[in-house]
Amino acid sequence: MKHCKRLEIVIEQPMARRLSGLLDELEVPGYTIIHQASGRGDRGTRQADDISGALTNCLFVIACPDEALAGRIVEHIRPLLTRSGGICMMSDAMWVRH
Amino acid sequence: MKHCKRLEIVIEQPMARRLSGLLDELEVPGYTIIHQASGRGDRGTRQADDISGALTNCLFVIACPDEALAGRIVEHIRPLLTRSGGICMMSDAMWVRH
Amino acid sequence: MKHCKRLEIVIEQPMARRLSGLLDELEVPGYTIIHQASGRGDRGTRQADDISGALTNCLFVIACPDEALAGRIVEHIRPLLTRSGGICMMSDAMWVRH
Amino acid sequence: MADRPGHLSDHVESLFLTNLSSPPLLFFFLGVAAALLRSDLEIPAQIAKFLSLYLLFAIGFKGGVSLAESGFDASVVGTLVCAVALASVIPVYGYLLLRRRLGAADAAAIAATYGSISAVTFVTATSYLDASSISWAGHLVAAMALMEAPAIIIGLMLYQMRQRAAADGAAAGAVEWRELGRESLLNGSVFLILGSLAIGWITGSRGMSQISPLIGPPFVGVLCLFLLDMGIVAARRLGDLRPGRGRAAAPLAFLVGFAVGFPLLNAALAATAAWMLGLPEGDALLLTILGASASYIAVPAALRLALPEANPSIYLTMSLAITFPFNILLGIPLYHQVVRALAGL
Amino acid sequence: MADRPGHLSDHVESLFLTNLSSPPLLFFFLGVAAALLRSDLEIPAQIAKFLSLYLLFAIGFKGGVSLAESGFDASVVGTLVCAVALASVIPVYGYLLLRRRLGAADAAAIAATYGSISAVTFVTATSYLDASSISWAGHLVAAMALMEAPAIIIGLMLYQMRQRAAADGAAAGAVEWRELGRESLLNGSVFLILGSLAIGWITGSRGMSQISPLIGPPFVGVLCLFLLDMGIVAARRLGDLRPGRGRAAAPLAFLVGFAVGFPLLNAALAATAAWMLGLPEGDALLLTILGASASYIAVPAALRLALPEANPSIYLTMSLAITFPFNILLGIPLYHQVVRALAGL
Amino acid sequence: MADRPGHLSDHVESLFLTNLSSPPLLFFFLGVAAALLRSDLEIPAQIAKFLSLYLLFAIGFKGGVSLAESGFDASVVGTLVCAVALASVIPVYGYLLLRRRLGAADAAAIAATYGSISAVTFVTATSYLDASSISWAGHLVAAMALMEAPAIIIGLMLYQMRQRAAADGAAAGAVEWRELGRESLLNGSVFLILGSLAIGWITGSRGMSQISPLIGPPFVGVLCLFLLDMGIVAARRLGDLRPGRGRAAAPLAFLVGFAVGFPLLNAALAATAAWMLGLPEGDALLLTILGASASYIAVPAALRLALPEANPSIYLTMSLAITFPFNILLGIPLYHQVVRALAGL
Ligand SMILES: Nc1ncnc2c1ncn2[C@@H]1O[C@H](COP(=O)(O)O)[C@@H](O)[C@H]1O
Ligand SMILES: Nc1ncnc2c1ncn2[C@@H]1O[C@H](COP(=O)(O)O)[C@@H](O)[C@H]1O
Ligand SMILES: Nc1ncnc2c1ncn2[C@@H]1O[C@H](COP(=O)(O)O)[C@@H](O)[C@H]1O
Ligand code: NA
Ligand code: NA
Ligand code: NA
Repeated sequence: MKHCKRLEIVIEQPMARRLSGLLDELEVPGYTIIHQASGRGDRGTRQADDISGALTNCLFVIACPDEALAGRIVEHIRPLLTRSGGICMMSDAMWVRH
Repeated sequence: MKHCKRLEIVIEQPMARRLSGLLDELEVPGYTIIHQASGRGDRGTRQADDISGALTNCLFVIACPDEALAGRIVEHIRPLLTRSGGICMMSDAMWVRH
Repeated sequence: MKHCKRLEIVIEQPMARRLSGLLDELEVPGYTIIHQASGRGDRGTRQADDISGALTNCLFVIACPDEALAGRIVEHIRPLLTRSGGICMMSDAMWVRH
Repeated sequence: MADRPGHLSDHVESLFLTNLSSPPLLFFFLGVAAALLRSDLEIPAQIAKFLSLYLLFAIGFKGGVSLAESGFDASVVGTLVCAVALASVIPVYGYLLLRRRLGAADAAAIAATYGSISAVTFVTATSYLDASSISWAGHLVAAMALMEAPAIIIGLMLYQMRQRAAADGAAAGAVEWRELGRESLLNGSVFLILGSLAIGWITGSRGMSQISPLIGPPFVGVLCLFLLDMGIVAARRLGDLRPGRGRAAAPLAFLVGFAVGFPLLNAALAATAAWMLGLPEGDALLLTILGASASYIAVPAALRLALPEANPSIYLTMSLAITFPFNILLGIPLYHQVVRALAGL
Repeated sequence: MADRPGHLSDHVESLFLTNLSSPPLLFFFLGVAAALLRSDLEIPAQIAKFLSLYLLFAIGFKGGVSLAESGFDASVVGTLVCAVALASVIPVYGYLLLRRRLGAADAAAIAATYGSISAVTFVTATSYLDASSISWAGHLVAAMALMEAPAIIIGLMLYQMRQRAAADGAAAGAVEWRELGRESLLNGSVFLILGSLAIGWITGSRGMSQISPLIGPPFVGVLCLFLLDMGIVAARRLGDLRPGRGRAAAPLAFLVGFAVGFPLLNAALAATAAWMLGLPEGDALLLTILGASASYIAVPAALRLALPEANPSIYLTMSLAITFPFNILLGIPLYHQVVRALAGL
Repeated sequence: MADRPGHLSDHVESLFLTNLSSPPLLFFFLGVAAALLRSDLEIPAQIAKFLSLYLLFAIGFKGGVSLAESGFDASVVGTLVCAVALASVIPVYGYLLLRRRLGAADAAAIAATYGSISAVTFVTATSYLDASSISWAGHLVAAMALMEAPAIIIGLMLYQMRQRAAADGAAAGAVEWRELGRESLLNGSVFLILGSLAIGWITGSRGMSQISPLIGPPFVGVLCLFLLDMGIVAARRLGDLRPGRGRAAAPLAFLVGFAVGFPLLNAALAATAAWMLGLPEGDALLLTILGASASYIAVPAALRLALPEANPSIYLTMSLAITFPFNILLGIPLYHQVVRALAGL
């Protein structure tokens, strides 16, 4: 088992493609995306019932063994969150190497 | 980055509206809900394949910078979990302020 | 509140039934599965848009109060991850007993 | 099927055989086989939900249009009142029967489930009647919608009385009546049936001409796909009833016996009521089906909110995995015989 | 509806009544009622997305086939140019009107939303015309698709000019023009309408004979199910406009007034343009509808990428919860009267 | 297309042109264009899954009904045996060809993929035959279902033999034969085709009269929507074959060449077998298509369980992004010519 940082990002569906593009550029080892999430935040309720996707969230989970990279990811997504809203949480975890 | 508590709650779909109402009353900063989850627990298997929603789970993720509020949330949802089943986990995380 | 280990496993959809069978055999207290996740890893991009399920992920969340059992779970799923790919993360959390 | 003139047993046998060999029921068997053989054949959850909404939308609209044509008269009101009466009486004697072997929560939940109805059993029966071109009146759809709510409310009243009597009210969660009323009356399925009924009634045949290409000819094909999914889900639930799984500690034999016997009892009651009301053959069969059928969509959703102490792997499994298959496979032709026999008296 | 010969008010009244009592609109009302009464009736999200794709696929293909039959001539080109002109002018005077009461971002977003179109309002209008068997030309579908993109681009140009003028370009995020162009032109809905239009045009009536069983007769039924979902979603959004929710700090009365008044202004402009082009009744009504309708699928998706500073609970709620219902309930018959009156001059 | 009497090249050219300009294929192109231009047009995943189930349900039922009419005779059994033989031989010589350039796991996986069939290619071919009103027999659907499983089992037997021979059995995961048998025989798609075939056969034309409004006329329209999704998904996969992505270390040119050449080889083999069996034009073309087509739903699902060492971004991308488009765009008319030429001998 190896120590890693767990990043969890909630952002609106239309921004999903831009965020995964950014993660590809930052050469993160990988990421997992869960779609059609609903929720509430400063910008009001998103019931994931609209067709435009503007009121639908998606959740990114990233396991990042390299702490420095985790910091870089947070710095790069901060402006996205400031513009479009959403949240990002970072916590400690152990990564099962296989 | 600011310390926060990460709350993760799994509860059956019919209770989702009541739980989000409770969270609104408690004035939590926000929450994210993932739908149509399946699973197994004391009450047997929920394959998320029924139309009534009684055998379908949903997962709440809450980032809560205010530890006291996190404690209050746990106290208020405990009776819901006792009656309808499901789980709640609380862990430490860092919240990216933007 | 009781200390527990939080296990998070991402594996491809066709392996979901085998993994839940394995967890049943290990008599884990319970698990929650989120379906139709997309992502990227060593094995390339899985956009969850194919019908065979080979390019679709699912995410298991397990709350495990018994640390020894958590270790046994990790040992048993390691060969699955080595063969089919995916990730497993373990972190500390508090479990709300109800 | 050799139709030697008028020989009862041949005729009865052919009724059962035609029903069992109708495409919708054969696809139900296919679904059961898929689940038992652990094939990974599955209809996605949102599709199954939409197919059920389509069936309710179609049956509600058709009911409304034929209600517009037939209009309201005394006999219609009589049928509606009788239906609501059935949905109120069944939970009472059901609860008394169940209380002897089960806890109060489970007894009240099962009583409410069997007092209510299964829209898809009703829909399958209408397509059975259409196949043998026996007419049925639109107001039966209204009767179906009206039978949904009373059973839940009465089932829970019985539970509350028992709780207060046992003076351990504190232990059992108080039933949120306001929540329960809203949930049972404004449940999605009930709302769609009543809404489609009203719109079918307002727009009448002019509306039907615009909508029927979607809800008319394709109806049986969609029913096949829905029953394929029902077969898969019902067969999977069967596993839940075994004592080892979850907390289904109740005696298995009693539960299975009740899941078949109680619908027969209710069918007899409903058929007699239909006979006394002098309903025509098609309407009598549908009223009997409503009595005999048990809910697995609307009531379980309401019970999880109002009575979470009751274990869904008992009441949901009984109505979905035993009573529903029993009713559509054997019940429909059997009750048809009973209705015919009574008419012959 | 008593049709006393030629008396205007009766005739007008019957137009409104027939529209309001058409099945699609009644199901829209049912959806609104379900949401207001907090029933849990809901159409799954992937189903609602698919029903909208079906409607675009159907209207696009039909437009293409009729375009193949009618062919391209000067008047067609004239209508297309006029449509694009409308979609470019409306955001400009819209932005100027809005800037007096709102921030630049919200003003530009609402201007782009109302300069663009709502495919489902257009589709509902075509089914209104079909119901009273008034013909309409295929190239109107092309006009609809062409009106989507210009409004977004012009709305954002206005925003950029304001930002540069206020020399605080740094604060406001630079608009990614490349991303915006791709998003507005290659948006899923626009791409499907234009693609189906092209394929309908290429395959002509031979293609239509193969596809029409899916997109012809069942069209109105599917429209009913889609408008049921729209009613639910629109009624839910109404709650968002109240100041307390999110950051809708703007004056509520102004927003609601704008959401009804601005479409009327645009309808008058479009109807006059249609009159000057001498378009037949059906085409004139559709062009007016395109002017009067506001986007709630393509533009909001583009704006979230290009202009996230604008608050969707303002522009999305205005177009979805106020303008869309206003247009399909009252707008269509009202604009029909205006078009008729102009034709009578 | 000017049909000067009997001039071969014109006739051939028109065959290709009619195929390429049929609505389903044009919507496939639209999907490819949407993905290449990175439009966000997308069919939700559960809808795409349901459209594929609809196509299997429809082709299975139609096959069963026509099997009931034509019945079983020697020639039918001959075709079925020949189909299973094809599905067993193709993986053997396929594996030997592939082993020269690829690892054992990938070679076995691709061999199994190409030994098996693609139900949607078969379905597209039947709609091609229906469009030019060439009849085809129901038992070909049975042949399709029977060709699914053998290819997987034989492909993996070859892999096991190689592993044991290389005496490093320990390294490679033992193939779970029990799991594999269940997975290949009870795979959802195979189960639905065989089940619908059986039900169509039991209920015959009486059943078809009830189901055909759903599976008959709307079939081509649904096929268009499904191929639109296939175009999007296939074009997206093309990106995966480039060496940089994942571990597709194999030579790209060889893989692309194989994905086009191997189907041609199999088509020749199958067409010759059909000719020797003296099958009529329609049946011969369908048998050839089954030989030439490669699985991208059933086999990949089985391989992920039984042979995870094989890299899906090779075998899934080859069958989905190269062979499937090649077969439906050029293959079908090309094999039709081959079948016609052989018949002319
Ligand atoms: N405190 C929170 N915990 C969990 N999810 C949140 C929280 N705040 C916001 N979100 C999610 O992020 C989305 C956008 O948040 P906001 O930009 O604050 O409106 C919301 O719809 C929620 O899904
Ligand atoms: N230990 C656990 N870890 C993760 N999820 C659980 C656990 N226990 C229960 N769950 C989830 O909570 C739902 C209800 O649990 P229960 O009330 O114990 O039947 C289950 O269907 C699971 O989805
Ligand atoms: N570092 C990571 N963080 C989050 N998810 C990952 C990570 N690596 C892989 N995954 C997930 O696991 C799946 C298979 O990973 P792999 O076997 O590395 O291709 C990917 O499609 C992702 O969904
Ligand atoms: Na009943
Ligand atoms: Na407009
Ligand atoms: Na093949």
